[in-house]
Amino acid sequence: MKFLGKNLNNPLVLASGVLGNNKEILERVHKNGCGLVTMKSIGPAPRDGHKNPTVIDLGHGMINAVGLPTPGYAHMEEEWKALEKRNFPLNASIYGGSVKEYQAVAQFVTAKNPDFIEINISCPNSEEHGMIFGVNEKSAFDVVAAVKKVIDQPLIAKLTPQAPDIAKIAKACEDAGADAICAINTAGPGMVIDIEAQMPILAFKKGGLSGPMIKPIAIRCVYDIYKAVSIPIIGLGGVTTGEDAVEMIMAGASLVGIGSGVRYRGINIFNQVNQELNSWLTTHGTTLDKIRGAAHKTNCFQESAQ
Amino acid sequence: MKFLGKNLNNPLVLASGVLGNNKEILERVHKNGCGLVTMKSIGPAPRDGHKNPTVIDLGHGMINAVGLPTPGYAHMEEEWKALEKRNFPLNASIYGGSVKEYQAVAQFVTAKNPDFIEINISCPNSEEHGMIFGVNEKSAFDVVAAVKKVIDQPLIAKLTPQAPDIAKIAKACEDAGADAICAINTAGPGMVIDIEAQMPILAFKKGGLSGPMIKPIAIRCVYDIYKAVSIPIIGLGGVTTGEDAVEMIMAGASLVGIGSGVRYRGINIFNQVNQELNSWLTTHGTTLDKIRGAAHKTNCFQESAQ
Amino acid sequence: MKPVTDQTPIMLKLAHKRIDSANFATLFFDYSLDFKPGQFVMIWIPGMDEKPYTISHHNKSRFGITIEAKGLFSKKAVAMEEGDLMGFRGPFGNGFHTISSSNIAVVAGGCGMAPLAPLVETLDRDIIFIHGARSKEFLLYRHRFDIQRQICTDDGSQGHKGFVTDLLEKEIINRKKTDKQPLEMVYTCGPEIMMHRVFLLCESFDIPCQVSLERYMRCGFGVCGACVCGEQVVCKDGPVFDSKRLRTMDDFNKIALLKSGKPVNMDQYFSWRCQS
Amino acid sequence: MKPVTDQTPIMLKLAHKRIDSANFATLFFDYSLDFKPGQFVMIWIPGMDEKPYTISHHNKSRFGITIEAKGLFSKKAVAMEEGDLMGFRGPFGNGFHTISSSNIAVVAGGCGMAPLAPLVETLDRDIIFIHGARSKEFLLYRHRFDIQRQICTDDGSQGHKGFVTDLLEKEIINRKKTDKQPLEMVYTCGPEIMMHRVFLLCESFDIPCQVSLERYMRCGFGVCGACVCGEQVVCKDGPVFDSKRLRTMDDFNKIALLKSGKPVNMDQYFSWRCQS
Ligand SMILES: Cc1cc2nc3c(=O)[nH]c(=O)nc-3n(C[C@H](O)[C@H](O)[C@H](O)COP(=O)(O)OP(=O)(O)OC[C@H]3O[C@@H](n4cnc5c(N)ncnc54)[C@H](O)[C@@H]3O)c2cc1C
Ligand SMILES: Cc1cc2nc3c(=O)[nH]c(=O)nc-3n(C[C@H](O)[C@H](O)[C@H](O)COP(=O)(O)OP(=O)(O)OC[C@H]3O[C@@H](n4cnc5c(N)ncnc54)[C@H](O)[C@@H]3O)c2cc1C
Ligand SMILES: Cc1cc2nc3c(=O)[nH]c(=O)nc-3n(C[C@H](O)[C@H](O)[C@H](O)COP(=O)(O)O)c2cc1C
Ligand SMILES: Cc1cc2nc3c(=O)[nH]c(=O)nc-3n(C[C@H](O)[C@H](O)[C@H](O)COP(=O)(O)O)c2cc1C
Ligand code: FES
Ligand code: FES
Repeated sequence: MKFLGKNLNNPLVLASGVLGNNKEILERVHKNGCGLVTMKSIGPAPRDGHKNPTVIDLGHGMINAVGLPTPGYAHMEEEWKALEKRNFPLNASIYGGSVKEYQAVAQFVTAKNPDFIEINISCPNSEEHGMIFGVNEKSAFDVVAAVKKVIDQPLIAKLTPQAPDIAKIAKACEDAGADAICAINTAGPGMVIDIEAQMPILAFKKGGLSGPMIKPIAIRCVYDIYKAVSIPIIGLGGVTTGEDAVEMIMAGASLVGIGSGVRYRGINIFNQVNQELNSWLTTHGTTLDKIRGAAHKTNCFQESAQ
Repeated sequence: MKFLGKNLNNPLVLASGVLGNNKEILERVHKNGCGLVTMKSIGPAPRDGHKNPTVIDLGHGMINAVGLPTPGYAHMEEEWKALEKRNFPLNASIYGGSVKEYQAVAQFVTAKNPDFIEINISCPNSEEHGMIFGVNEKSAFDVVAAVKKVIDQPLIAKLTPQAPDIAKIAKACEDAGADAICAINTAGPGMVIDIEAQMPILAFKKGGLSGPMIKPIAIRCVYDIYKAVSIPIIGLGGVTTGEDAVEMIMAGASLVGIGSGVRYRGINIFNQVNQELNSWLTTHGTTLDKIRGAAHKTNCFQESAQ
Repeated sequence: MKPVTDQTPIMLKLAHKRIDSANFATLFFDYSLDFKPGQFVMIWIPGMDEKPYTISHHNKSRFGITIEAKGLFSKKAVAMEEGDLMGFRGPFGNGFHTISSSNIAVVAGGCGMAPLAPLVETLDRDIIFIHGARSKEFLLYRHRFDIQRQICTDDGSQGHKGFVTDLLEKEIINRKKTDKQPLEMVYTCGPEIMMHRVFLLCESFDIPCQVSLERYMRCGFGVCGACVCGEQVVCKDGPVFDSKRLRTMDDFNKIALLKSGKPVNMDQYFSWRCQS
Repeated sequence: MKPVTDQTPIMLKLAHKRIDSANFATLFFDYSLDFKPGQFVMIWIPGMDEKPYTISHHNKSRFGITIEAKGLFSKKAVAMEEGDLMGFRGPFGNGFHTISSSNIAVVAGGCGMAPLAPLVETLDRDIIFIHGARSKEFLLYRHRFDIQRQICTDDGSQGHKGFVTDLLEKEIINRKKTDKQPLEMVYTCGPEIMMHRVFLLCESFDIPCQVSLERYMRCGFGVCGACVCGEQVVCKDGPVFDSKRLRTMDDFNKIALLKSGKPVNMDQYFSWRCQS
């Protein structure tokens, strides 16, 4: 299939921050049935991230505050050298604390020629007192427009469900030149307190929620964004089965991302979801293109009932 | 125990919109171990709410879009007559679509002398293009201040986690004269699509999330609010066990609400949670007052680790 | 197939539709449902609404529901065609508490036969089985049982002209006179006013009974409070209530909540239900 | 007690602390853990950090971990007092694949004895058991086994002065010479450079081996990617890897990721680990 002019084996995407720490593991994920793999978000300066505990499974999903660890864009020559000779499509995720920082990272990364550049706008905006870029239309517009200017690859804007109206943010990104939307980043934030320790479990105290429990939020976001924009959407959040992927596509997604699902079904989840998705399509005699956005159509009953 | 000057048998609260549809069931919930029962939110005009499906269980929580059905404040004389002779403390929840409407409902309800009046500020503000009152500091302040002026009972402001910074909203409510905060209303919103029907399951399409899956969000909100205000907090969201209640109290709650939990353990959940809570306190040789906000204290390790 | 059916709906194809009469149809679905007589499911017609219906037929691989075409939803339901998809959540509710005895009466009024039919199939063959309806056309399942039925209709178009309570009272008194063993349980379902009369009759003769109530429902699992009848939650504590419980339920045959939550008397409740 | 231990941590009281030597202590906890030799748990000291540790002792009601006091965290851990609470998630990882044979060698280096000890307890009594350490003081569990150990130390303070590989090679060659059956499996844990040498030695004699790797970890369950070694996820695919897998792992004894995700050579990795 084609996505923004590139060929992908299938509509599945590895979520940023999950496994994507080196070329070999990205390749393995690709071999296990993932159409497009995303690297761990690359930031402006070396960062260790938070102390542990950083990632905790809650059974119906997980909570994490890894804290955006990164070698820093300027210190990744070897990784990029290895990735030059890759035989799989690559999505490079970037972040920054200011528009300038996003631009600096983007300028560097674009020269390494990934297939797509995804900008993670769920980071605190240092110029606006820690307000997250992605909860504000103006700052989302500004950062997308600034990055778009300096890169050669299609730009994917990755949004946070913490925005009061994610559809408006998506529209601002589209207006600023984004070629696709990726939704959603982690929900919440949440906190889990251990009552014996009398303390939040995560060292950073609060963390983002992911996995099955956030699927209804992700579906709602993709549904709203689909109504608001005409660029394609990577639907992400809580997908673990082929049926979940169908649901995401019916909400309006063109590609379907998987992150936490790796915890529940292993790396082979990509092959499994592809197989389940394809067998669902076959059983129902339909195609991805036909079901995309299907949940937006009203049917005869709806009209008579209103 | 005392709460805002009233005696309660225990720290548990029945969440608004759960069961509280008549005096008899409120009394039964009280008899089953609930310290304070909250009525279904009373609105300005008769309203049927949405068509079904309105409430769906998702296993690790539920999604609902009941649509605030209400007989309308002016049409509830018989209910109030029955409630006059009650032998349990009563929290009356109210809502409106404008500051004027909130005031009108409040004026009527205060005359019926419930023990507390809770204002549900998770409703769309008709004056501000459907923006929810509770996501904006100014509109939250305005509605609390206006209601406070016309009522004789302590005012509890019930907040939505959809606010970008719930602690700021809580502070605005405190500044406007709120006597307590209740957090949280449902999270999300979310959407669940049935892939065979190719349609959102809820008739209203989107709905609020509640139950165990939102507990981390509720805990984070209560934790943040506890830091920001000095009035007491009713912690609510995903509580189903005594341990959950302990967690809520350690985050900073004075009382602990239960709504969806009734699905998972029946009406007797209140007795069960009380018993579990008390036995936890006994085993640990501590009291509610001692553990309240405990998760905010740093310990020796934390200092050495930073 | 999903193992859990009381969460998000499962969509099932209408396997077979049987027209029972001008007003009734029974819809069959091929699905192995965990079930106890008296329980109900929430039926979803996507894009339209979702309503509670009793399971009227049940075996290991198939279940059926019998619907009276009254309003918008039930008319749409009986108009569904084989192969069409409908959503199901459930089963919900407590179901009938069965006792092993042959001194039992089952009293069905109209569509109230639906929940009672699978119950009757689990009971002794020599129970008392009374069946009433507005008229002949509303008598369900004519050939379903190998148990003898005592029929009555409001208009006398079949059987006794009059109420089911006439027949029940006669049976009770007859047993007294002939020194037969008294009834040990009366199961009943039908219009609430009928069930109330059955209840009062049983009370006056000290016979325990079980009735199946109906209220407007939303969640079906005891959370939303739409269906409360006094302090009882009909979807969860019921829909079946026994005499002991009924004695404490002031709202039985008196008060029901409208969709808005407004409590009204039964007349108003039914006239609201007739609006559409 | 919570049935699931690999989600949020369970807090356990330190039941007993045994000082093994100047640098080692073993902490015991009364909890019935599902466990396979070679698996590890994430240990949380609230307010401080959370790190992976192998289970070194295990029975139905108690388990133990042996910790070398090196840095801030491990020093704090061995300083814990009986009754203090620590958090546990796990066990994680694959554990050793055991075979039933007596032609087995177990090669432990320093603290690498920790995961091997419960393995040895499940093996034949006449296996080859080689144990090396920097010096006498670093030799763990002197009186634990009824199996004979061949000891070596870097400084010659006990046993052979030299490396574990010297003893292993001697054993392999000796078996060849004396027509004894060749080794069918070598299990090893210790510094990565030592394990790599054991692996190369085994390769040259066509003996399969299993090694237990160590990387910086966050989640412990194969999601965050912190612990990748080439295309292998150490916390989930490992920590135990067999020869077949090791042959494909270019990063074995070469590359490890720092906390930031930066890949560095093993020297840099260890000097980073020494910073605190
Ligand atoms: C636990 C339970 C089990 C049920 N089982 C069945 C069943 O097996 N078969 C079945 O046909 N229905 C059953 N019902 C009723 C069903 O849920 C619907 O209310 C009914 O089908 C009418 O729906 P409608 O939308 O078509 O009618 P509406 O549009 O709501 O109303 C139109 C007409 O229906 C009549 N009506 C509607 N509801 C009621 C009521 N509650 N009591 C008396 N009259 C009413 C009105 O008098 C009017 O004639 C059950 C209800 C409950 C609560
Ligand atoms: C799967 C697994 C199982 C483990 N099992 C055990 C165990 O059973 N017992 C045990 O004591 N430790 C074990 N570790 C190591 C443990 O997790 C910590 O890394 C170790 O205790 C050091 O932590 P620290 O914070 O005290 O030291 P740091 O402050 O991180 O580092 C200070 C000192 O520790 C040394 N050091 C730290 N980490 C390593 C390393 N990975 N390799 C070599 N040297 C290192 C440094 O060379 C330096 O001397 C295991 C690690 C993994 C991944
Ligand atoms: C451990 C972990 C680390 C993550 N790190 C990043 C990151 O660096 N950049 C980013 O854009 N998203 C990050 N995410 C968010 C995921 O990419 C994804 O948006 C989210 O987890 C929802 O998808 P899921 O439910 O399939 O996990 C991370 C998620 C997890 C669980
Ligand atoms: C079916 C349902 C109806 C609700 N109706 C109301 C309401 O009318 N007013 C209100 O303030 N909150 C309402 N809520 C929100 C609850 O009071 C509560 O804030 C939320 O469900 C979180 O608590 P829980 O996880 O314990 O259910 C409703 C929740 C549910 C599940
Ligand atoms: S239908 Fe919701 S409580 Fe009965
Ligand atoms: S520690 Fe997270 S993947 Fe291994």
